[in-house]
Amino acid sequence: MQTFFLIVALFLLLNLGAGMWRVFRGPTAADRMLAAQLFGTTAVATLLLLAQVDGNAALRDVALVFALLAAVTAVAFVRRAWTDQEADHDAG
Amino acid sequence: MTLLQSVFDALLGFALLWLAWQALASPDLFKGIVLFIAFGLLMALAWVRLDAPDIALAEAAIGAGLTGALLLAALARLDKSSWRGFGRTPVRPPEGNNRDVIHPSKRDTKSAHEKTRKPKPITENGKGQAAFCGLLVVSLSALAAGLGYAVLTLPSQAPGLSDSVAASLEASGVSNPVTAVLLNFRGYDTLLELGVLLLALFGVWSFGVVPERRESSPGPVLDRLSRLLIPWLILVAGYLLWVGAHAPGGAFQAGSVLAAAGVLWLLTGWRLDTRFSGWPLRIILVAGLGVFVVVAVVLILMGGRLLEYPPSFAAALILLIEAAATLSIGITLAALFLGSRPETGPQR
Amino acid sequence: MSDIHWPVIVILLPLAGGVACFLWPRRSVLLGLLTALGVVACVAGLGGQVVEQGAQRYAVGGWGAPLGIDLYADGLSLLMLTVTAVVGLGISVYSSGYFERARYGQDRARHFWPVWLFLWTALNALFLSADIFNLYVTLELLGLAAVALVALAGGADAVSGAMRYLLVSLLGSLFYLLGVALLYHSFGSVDIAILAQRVEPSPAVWAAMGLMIVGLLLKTALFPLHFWLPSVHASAPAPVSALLSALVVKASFYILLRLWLEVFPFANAALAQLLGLLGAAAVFWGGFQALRQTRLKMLIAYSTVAQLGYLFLAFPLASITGWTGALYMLLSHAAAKTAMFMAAGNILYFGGHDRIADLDRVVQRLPLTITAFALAGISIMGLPPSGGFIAKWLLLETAIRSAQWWWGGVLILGGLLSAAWVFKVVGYAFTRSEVPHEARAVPATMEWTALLMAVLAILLGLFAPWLLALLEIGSPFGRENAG
Amino acid sequence: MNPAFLYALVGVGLFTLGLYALIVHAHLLRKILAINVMASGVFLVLVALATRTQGAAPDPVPHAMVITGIVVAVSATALALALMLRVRAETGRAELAEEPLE
Amino acid sequence: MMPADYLSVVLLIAGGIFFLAGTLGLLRFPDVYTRLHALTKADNVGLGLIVAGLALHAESWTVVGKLLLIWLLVLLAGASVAHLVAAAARQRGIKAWKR
Repeated sequence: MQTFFLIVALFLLLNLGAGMWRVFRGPTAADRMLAAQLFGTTAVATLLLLAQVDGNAALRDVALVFALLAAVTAVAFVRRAWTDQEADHDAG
Repeated sequence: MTLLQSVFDALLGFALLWLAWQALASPDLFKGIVLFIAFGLLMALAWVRLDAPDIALAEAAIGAGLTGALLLAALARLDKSSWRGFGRTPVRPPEGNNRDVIHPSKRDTKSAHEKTRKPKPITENGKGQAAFCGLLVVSLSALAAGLGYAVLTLPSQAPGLSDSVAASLEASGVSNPVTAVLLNFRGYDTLLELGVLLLALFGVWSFGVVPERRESSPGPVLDRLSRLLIPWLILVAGYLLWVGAHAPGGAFQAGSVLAAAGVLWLLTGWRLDTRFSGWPLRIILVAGLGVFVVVAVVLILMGGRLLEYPPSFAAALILLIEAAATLSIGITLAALFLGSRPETGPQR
Repeated sequence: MSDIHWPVIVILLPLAGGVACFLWPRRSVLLGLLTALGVVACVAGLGGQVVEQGAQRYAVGGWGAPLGIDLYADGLSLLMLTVTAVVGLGISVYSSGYFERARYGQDRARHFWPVWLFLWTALNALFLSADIFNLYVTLELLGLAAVALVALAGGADAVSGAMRYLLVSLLGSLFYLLGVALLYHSFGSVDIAILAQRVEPSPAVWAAMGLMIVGLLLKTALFPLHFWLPSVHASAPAPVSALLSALVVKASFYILLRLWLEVFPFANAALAQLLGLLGAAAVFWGGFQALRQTRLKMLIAYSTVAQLGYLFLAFPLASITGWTGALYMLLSHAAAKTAMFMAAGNILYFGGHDRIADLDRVVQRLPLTITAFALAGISIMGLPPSGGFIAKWLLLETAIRSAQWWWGGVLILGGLLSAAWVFKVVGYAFTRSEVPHEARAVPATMEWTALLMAVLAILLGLFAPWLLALLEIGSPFGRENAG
Repeated sequence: MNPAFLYALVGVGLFTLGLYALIVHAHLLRKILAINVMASGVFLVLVALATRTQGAAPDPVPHAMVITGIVVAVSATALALALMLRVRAETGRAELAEEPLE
Repeated sequence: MMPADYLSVVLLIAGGIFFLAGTLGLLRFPDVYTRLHALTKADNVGLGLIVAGLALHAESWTVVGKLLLIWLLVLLAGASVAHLVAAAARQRGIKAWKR
């Protein structure tokens, strides 16, 4: 069973690698940020799986902090970085 | 199982290097920052794989969270032309050798994260530039190879301090060895480190007061989100502080989660009432360091050494120091995010 | 008296003072000056303790190395603390005049004091630490404080300089920290004394040595890693320039010296010769560039590059007298350079510029300041009876005794270069120029502190036997046959 | 291969990568990112090597050092970013001028 | 294996598939609004399934509670952030994709 958890975790990590493409590609800043959001959720899932693999309950706390902090970064993005002036890096 | 773990490790290691490279080489700064945030996420996973959950917590909160928010806010400000030339009049430069200050009006108005060309190497002329880069790559490869060799030749038995820590853990007042090292065995480092954090704030504040940022109205969704999320952030901060005594967690992790609550609050447009941005704010900012120093002095007056906690009080003293430190770290980091000294009310 | 925890008080007092200045900004000048006096008294207390009881080791938290952190005070650290205390007091007094009424508004003075007292904390903690990781934390505290102080000047030059300085400082610290990591994982301790017992050459130790030396040299600004120093030291506010040149660059040199003597005793002669050569190159390059400068503060900054070079001449000489000479150089340079930057600050304050060619008979208006500059120049040139003379004499003696006379040649040529620029500046101070001065009155405290520091640099030559005896406490350079 | 050494090597790689970027790139924000990557590399070496004894619990001392280091790094980053904005405000560019090569 | 194990395997695999779907959506969909859809729906359900799969193995009810809490927080954050990004994108005049 532990092996299976690890396989799922590995699968998620690969998945994350695929999502990286969207960060590179853009085209808008929001796309990149969304991809980063996906990373956050994937990391949460991976951590929960690893918590079960290693039998280490503390990893769930790490996942909890991740879940909370990902939202803060995203809000920082919407409120600060993605305001009206810098349309230029939406192009490509 | 072990094979799978090795694959996982190798994949993670490769992803870390690749992400770091892409984050640094990307011509678009915003993209670089997003990649850097992703890099922080993966670092946290690496800490988990290295059996360091305490660091993973700190990295999740600081590396992937707060640093990202700081970078995004700074990037946004790089573009704000309104921000320029704040604080003082450049009419008369304060030092004689600053004659050629460029006046605000003459500054070029190019946006900061226009595709900043290709990564721009130091030397300008093409040939010298290529030679320089080539030489640099060669010498840095040599450096990496040398360091790698040095690392690999280390004995495979680590001569660390695990045993001494385990032997003294009983007397330290906490049962999480990392907290014991941070707050007791090497508590002096932590004392100075709180000084570093406070000093960073002194520095940022000394750069001048930035005109208040007009925060647009948060709108119902953000409002609701922050109302729901902030209590949880504060609760989790308290939980991490409490749990730090016997499990991964502690003042830094708790402080950074608290800071995240502050950052979210600031992002919704909330500002500290000017009545509180003078003395009350300052008191909270120095509370962590202050309590630490006061405890140290009291213990010395009672006949002990610097930060020598009597074992029977150790747990309580550590919790006291950590609680104050959490508060200070949280508020200091949030203040650093704000980026400049909040304007105080009518001068006292 | 003997059971007072002086080492701790010396660290905690300026820290508490800094916090107090932050809490009561309106009283910051008073609080700052009181703290400065208190620190000087406490360093004296610590000095008494060390003289009476020999080198002190203090286990923070009562754990003791390797688990805990140890503080260690011997003659070498005491001397560094004393220099810091004396220069620090001078700078505090000077700054109370400089920041208060100068173009720096009330606001700037408020920011100066907490950061300066934190910087002082960092210096004291650094000189007392016996733990290489703790040294990393103090280095960062020192670096960030120094950067914040440089940026206080405002203006494009100072802010760019501060940024460059921050990057260099962080880079140096990271090199150092990687070295710490390798040493810890080789020997299981970060305590200098324990490392000294356990250390034996291995690839990891060589790598650590390389990383730490490069990182610290970068912070000490040894030629050719000096590229960042002149613009930073020249663009900072004058008292800050003084303390950067006099104290901050010396702190990383101090760590380098400790590591070299205790942790890396097997470092081979070739490396020592290399450091000596770089030192010699720094002496010539710095002296030559100083001569070419048109701005007074820039000139003094380049002279710091040169003077730092002398410190490294002791590495190939590697004897107790040689080390003592280098330390004495450090000491007298600290006093003389403080005086010089203060004098430059006075001239700037008075005339609104520091162009050497337009000094316009400033000697008539600021006689004390020009006297201070000239006296400090005597020490920098190494003429008797100044502290600089004693230092050069000790180095020269070692060079001749160890049959490496060419290092002596470097000393003499370097002295001539210094003489050339000192006379150039003093000469212009007597000459009439086209551009008139703005002529603002310079507060008396500023002129007098500059003069006092310069006189101190001269008097150091007379105190030599006493200071040299102090330096031998705990024999930081090993016993006589160890060289 | 022992994962400890794998991660330590990744740390060395990050350190040199960061160093390269720090030297080559002119934009200050990139330099700040580069310093952070370098710091991550150093931290990785510090912690990875602590787990290299097979089967033993990792050494907590480097863990504490790295937590200290992370807080120092975030302080320095915050200061650097604020300073970068000042440089931009004073000179109009978020880059440092070329050092005059004399 | 126990019956609960089979169930948990099924849940975890389903979760993995949803994550994959989310990623594919992120990669393949034509504009930011549709990608938002793909992402938030898929990864929240994906995480939910994985949480459910793991909850079957949880050693205590507190662990189940914590798992649920994490999922709810991600759900909340994900939904709000999606809304904010979409609103910001519309405000900035990014055109929605039309066939």
